[in-house]
Amino acid sequence: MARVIVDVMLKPEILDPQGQAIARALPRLGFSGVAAVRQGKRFELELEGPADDTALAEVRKMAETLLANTVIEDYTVRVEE
Amino acid sequence: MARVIVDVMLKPEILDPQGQAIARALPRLGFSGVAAVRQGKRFELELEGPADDTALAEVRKMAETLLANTVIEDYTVRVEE
Amino acid sequence: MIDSVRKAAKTPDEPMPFAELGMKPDEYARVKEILGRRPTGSELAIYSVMWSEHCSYKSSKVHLKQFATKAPKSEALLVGMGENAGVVDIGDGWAATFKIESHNHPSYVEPHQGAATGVGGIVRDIMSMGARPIAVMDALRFGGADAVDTRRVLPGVVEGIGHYGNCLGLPNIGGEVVFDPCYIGNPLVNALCVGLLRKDQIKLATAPGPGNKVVLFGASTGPDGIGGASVLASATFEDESHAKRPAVQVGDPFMEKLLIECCLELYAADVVVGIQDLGAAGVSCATTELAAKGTGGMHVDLTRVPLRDPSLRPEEILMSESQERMMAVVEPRDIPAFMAICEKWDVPATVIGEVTDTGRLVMTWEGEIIVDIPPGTAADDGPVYERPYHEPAGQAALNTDTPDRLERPSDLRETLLKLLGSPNLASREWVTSQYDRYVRSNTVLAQPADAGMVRIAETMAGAEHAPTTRGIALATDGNGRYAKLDPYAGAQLALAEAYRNVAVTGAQPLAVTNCLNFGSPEDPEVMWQFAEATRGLADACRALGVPVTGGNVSFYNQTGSTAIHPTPVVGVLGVIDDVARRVPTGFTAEGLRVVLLGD
Amino acid sequence: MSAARVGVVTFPGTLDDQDAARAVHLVGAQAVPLWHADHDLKGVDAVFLPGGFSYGDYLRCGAISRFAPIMAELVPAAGAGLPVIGTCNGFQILCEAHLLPGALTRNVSLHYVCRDQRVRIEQTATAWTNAFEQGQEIVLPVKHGEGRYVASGETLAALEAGGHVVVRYAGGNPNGSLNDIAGIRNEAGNVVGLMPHPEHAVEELVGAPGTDGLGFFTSILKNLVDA
Ligand SMILES: Nc1ncnc2c1ncn2[C@@H]1O[C@H](COP(=O)(O)OP(=O)(O)O)[C@@H](O)[C@H]1O
Repeated sequence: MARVIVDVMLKPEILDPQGQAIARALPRLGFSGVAAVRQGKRFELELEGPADDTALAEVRKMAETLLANTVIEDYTVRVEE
Repeated sequence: MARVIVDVMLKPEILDPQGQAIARALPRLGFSGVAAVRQGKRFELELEGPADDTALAEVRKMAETLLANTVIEDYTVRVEE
Repeated sequence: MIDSVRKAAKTPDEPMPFAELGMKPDEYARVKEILGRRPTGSELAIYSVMWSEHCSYKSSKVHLKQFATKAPKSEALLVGMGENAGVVDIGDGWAATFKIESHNHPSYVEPHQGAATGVGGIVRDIMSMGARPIAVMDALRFGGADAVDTRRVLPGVVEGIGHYGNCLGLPNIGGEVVFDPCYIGNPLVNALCVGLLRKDQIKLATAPGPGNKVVLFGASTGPDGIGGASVLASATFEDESHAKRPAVQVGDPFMEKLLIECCLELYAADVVVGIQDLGAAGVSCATTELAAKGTGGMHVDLTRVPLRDPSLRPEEILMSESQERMMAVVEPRDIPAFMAICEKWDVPATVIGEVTDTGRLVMTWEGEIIVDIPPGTAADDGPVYERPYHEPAGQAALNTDTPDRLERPSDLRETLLKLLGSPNLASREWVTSQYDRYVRSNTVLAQPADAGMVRIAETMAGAEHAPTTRGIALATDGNGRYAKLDPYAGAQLALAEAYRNVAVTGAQPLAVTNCLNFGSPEDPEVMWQFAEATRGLADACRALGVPVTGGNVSFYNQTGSTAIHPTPVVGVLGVIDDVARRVPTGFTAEGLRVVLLGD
Repeated sequence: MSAARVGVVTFPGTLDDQDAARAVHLVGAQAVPLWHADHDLKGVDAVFLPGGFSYGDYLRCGAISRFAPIMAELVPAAGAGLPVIGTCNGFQILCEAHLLPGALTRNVSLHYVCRDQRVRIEQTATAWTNAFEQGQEIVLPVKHGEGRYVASGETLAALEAGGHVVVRYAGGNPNGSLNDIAGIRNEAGNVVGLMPHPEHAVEELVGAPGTDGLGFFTSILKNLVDA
C-alpha cells in the first residue's frame, strides 16, 4: 500500500479570495512578514498496490479529469515517502 | 523570499465526507486501485524574509490559530525547496 | 478480551467505571439489581447513555408531565409527546410533524459542525415519523455582539446551519438571533424542522413481529462523539489507542439528503414496519427503544455494524454518535425491495439483527453474548428525580428594580439612534442571506415576516390525493430576560408571542413545540426557574387551547457555576385554509389606516 | 399536437428538480424526469439541469456529476443542437462538462448568498431567452456559495465579442463574477447556463417577488414550436 499526494492550486492568474482573506486577516491577528497566501486542496490517495509507474499514470489521469479543473487549477502528483 | 507550505488535514478519526464521496465515485468513473481518499487544504505562504527558525515558529502559530481548526484538523509546516 | 455476559457472571466484583460515565452509585446499583449481576462494559455503555439527563429526562420528567395532564383537548392531535415528534392533523388528509431541539454545547466547541449536526439531528427526527421534511428554522443566542468569542462562534454557527440546511434543500423560513452577555460561554443553537405526511402514513419507532429484520442504514459508524466511551474502552481493555476519541461529530449533509429521499421511497413502497433515527445515543438508543416499543425482544450482531474505523470496540459502537444513520424494522420478504431502494440512492444498508419475542435485547460480538437486558429498563425505566428547588435569593430584589427607577432620556433622537444601532434590533440579513429560503418553491412567507409559511403542494408517492390550498405557518420566540425576571410569565410570553406571530399571518395556531434551555438542574435556583417555566407554559397552552406535541430540554447551560438566563424557546405551528389569503408583514400600500389592537 | 417535453435531470443531491418541473408545467409543457444513472434522454425536446448540491458539491461543484451516465448522452445531444439549460449547480455541471467555457468559483465574499437579484438579459438569440427584450432588466433569486464566473482573458474576450454573455448582474454583483457575468451560452445558442434561478420566480405567491423567470420557460416553448 502506498500513499500518493495530489496538490491542486488555483492557477496564478485566477483570483483566490480565500487566500486573500487570510492574508488580510494575518496582520489583524498580530502576524507580520507574510507577503501573500494562496489556498488550495490536498488529496491523499491510499493505493491498493504499490505506487509504480502504471499506478501513477492512473492517478495523473484522475487528477487531470476529476481532482483538478484544469480550466482554473494546476496540480502536482507525488508519492509520499 | 521563501515559500512555506502548510498542509491541513482532518484528523484521522474525524469523518471526511468529501474524501468519502470522491472514493465512492472513483470506481464509477472507471478508476480502480484506490482504497481511500482524504481531502484537505494546502496553504502556500510567501514570506517577506527567509524561512528561518523565527519565521517558521511564527507560521506554526498561524497554522495553530488560524489556518487549521485544531479541534478537528492536524497541520504540518514545511519549507518549499 | 471481550467483557461478555459470561465473564461478567464469573467476575461479579470487578469494578466498573460507572462514575466516569456520569452514573451515580445508586443508579449503578439499580442496574446490578435489574440484571442480577454486574453489567458488562457494553451494558454499562447502554445504561449510562440511556439514563443520562439528555436521553432520560430524569430531572425534567416530573415537570414536563404537566404538558400532558394540563393539555387542552385537541381534535388535531394525532401523535402527542413521547414519539420522535408530535403530529397534527392539518386537514385535507394531510398531517404536519414538527419539533425543536438544542445543539448548544457542541456548537460552542466546534460552531460549524455543532450547528450543522443540530440541523441534521432534528431533520432525522422528522423523517422518522414518515414525513418529508419541508422547512427549517433556527433560534440562536450569542454573547455580546462585540465579544471576541462571538466573532468565533456566530459565523461558524450560521455557516453550519446554512450549509447543512441549504444542502438538504430545506428552506429556512425564520428564526431568531439574540445577543446577551449571559450566553458568552454558552451560546444556544435551537433548530426546528417541520415535515409533511399523509395522515394515514404515520410511522412509529417500534419493532413488532418476531422474525422481522433490523436494518441499519446510512453512514458507517465511526468514533464520533464518544469521548465518554474511551473511559470504558481503556478501563476494560487497557488499550492506549482508545484513550483519545473525538467529542466532535462531523456532518455529511449529502448523505442526509440521500437518506431523506431513500426513506420517502421506502415508505412509499411500504417496506418499513418501524423506524428510528440514530441520535445522541446511537445504536444503544435505537435498539432499546425499538425493542421496548415492539414485541419486546431483539437480537443484534454488533460485528455486522459497518465501521468507518475498524478499531472500534463494541462499547464504542454502542455509544457512537455518528450522524446520518437510521434503523428500520423490515419484514424478511421485503428485504430485497428495501435493499434495492437503498442501492438506488447509494445508501449503504446492513441487516444487523432480528426481532424476537424473548423480552430481552441480546447483542453478540464475535460470537460472545455481550448484552442481555430487558430493553424497557434502559429505554423507559430510567431514574426519575424530584430535584429540590427554591426561589433564587435575589429574585425579589430583581423584581422590585423596575424601569421606574431609570432616568427619562432627555434626547429622544439619540435614544432612537442608540436603539436602531443596537445589535438586538439590527437587520438580520447577514444571517438570513446565508440561508436558502426559496428551495422547494413553496415558501409563502420567510424573512422579514414574523412567521414563516409554506404551502402544501407536495404530491406524496403512493398516496392518492387532491390538490389543496392549505399551508402551515410557524414561529419561534423566546426572551431570556423576561424569563429571568419571572420564569412563569416569561414562558407564557414566549408562547403568546409565537402564537400571535402565527395568528397574524391568517393561520390558526394548532400546536406547540418547545426547547427549554436552562442551567444545571442540580442547582435548586435553576430548578425553580425550570419548574416555574414549565408550569407557566403548560397553563398558557391550556388557556390558548394548543397542546405541546414535543420538544427538548437542554440543561447544564452555564459557565462555571453561572447559569444562562432561563431561556424557554417556544415554537407554534398553525394552519391556513388558503395560502393565497396570507397576511404579509409590513405596510403594503399607501393610504391604508393603521390600527393598534390590544393594550 | 402533444405538449413539448422538457427533461429535468435529478442527480444525487439535486434540489430544485421539483421546482423546475413545476415551472415547466406552468407554461403548459410536459416535464419528464430524467435519472442521472440512466443512459436515456427519453426523447425529450429540451433538458433542464436544475440547481442543488449534486454529490454534496464535494470536490468541486458539478465535478462528480459530469461523469454521470446521463451526461454521456447529454453531451453529444447538446452538441447536435438539443436545447439545454443549467441553473446554478446545473450551470456548474455544464462548465465542468465543457459544454460551456470557464468555471464557477467561490464567491468573493466567501459566503453563500441568497437574495433577489436584478439582472439584465443581454442576449435574446438563445433557445432560452428569446421571449425577453434585448436589455430587459428582471429580478431573479440567486442562492449559491460558488457562483463567481471566471475564465481566461481570451475566453472572456471571445464571449463578449461573440455576444455569448446571456445574463449580466445589474445593480450589484453578488459574487464577484468577471464582467458581472450571470449567464452564458455556447456558440450555437442552444446551451445556456446561469447562476440565478428562473424556476423560483414563476408564481406571485412563492419565491422571488414577481414572475420574471417565466420568460425562460416560454422561450423554450416558443423555440420548440417555431422549430
Ligand atoms: N437565526 C435566524 N434564522 C432564520 N431567520 C431568522 C433568524 N433570525 C432572524 N430571522 C428572521 O429575520 C427576520 C427579522 O428578525 P428579527 O429582527 O428578530 O424580527 P422581529 O424583531 O420582528 O422578531 C424575521 O423574519 C426572522 O424570522
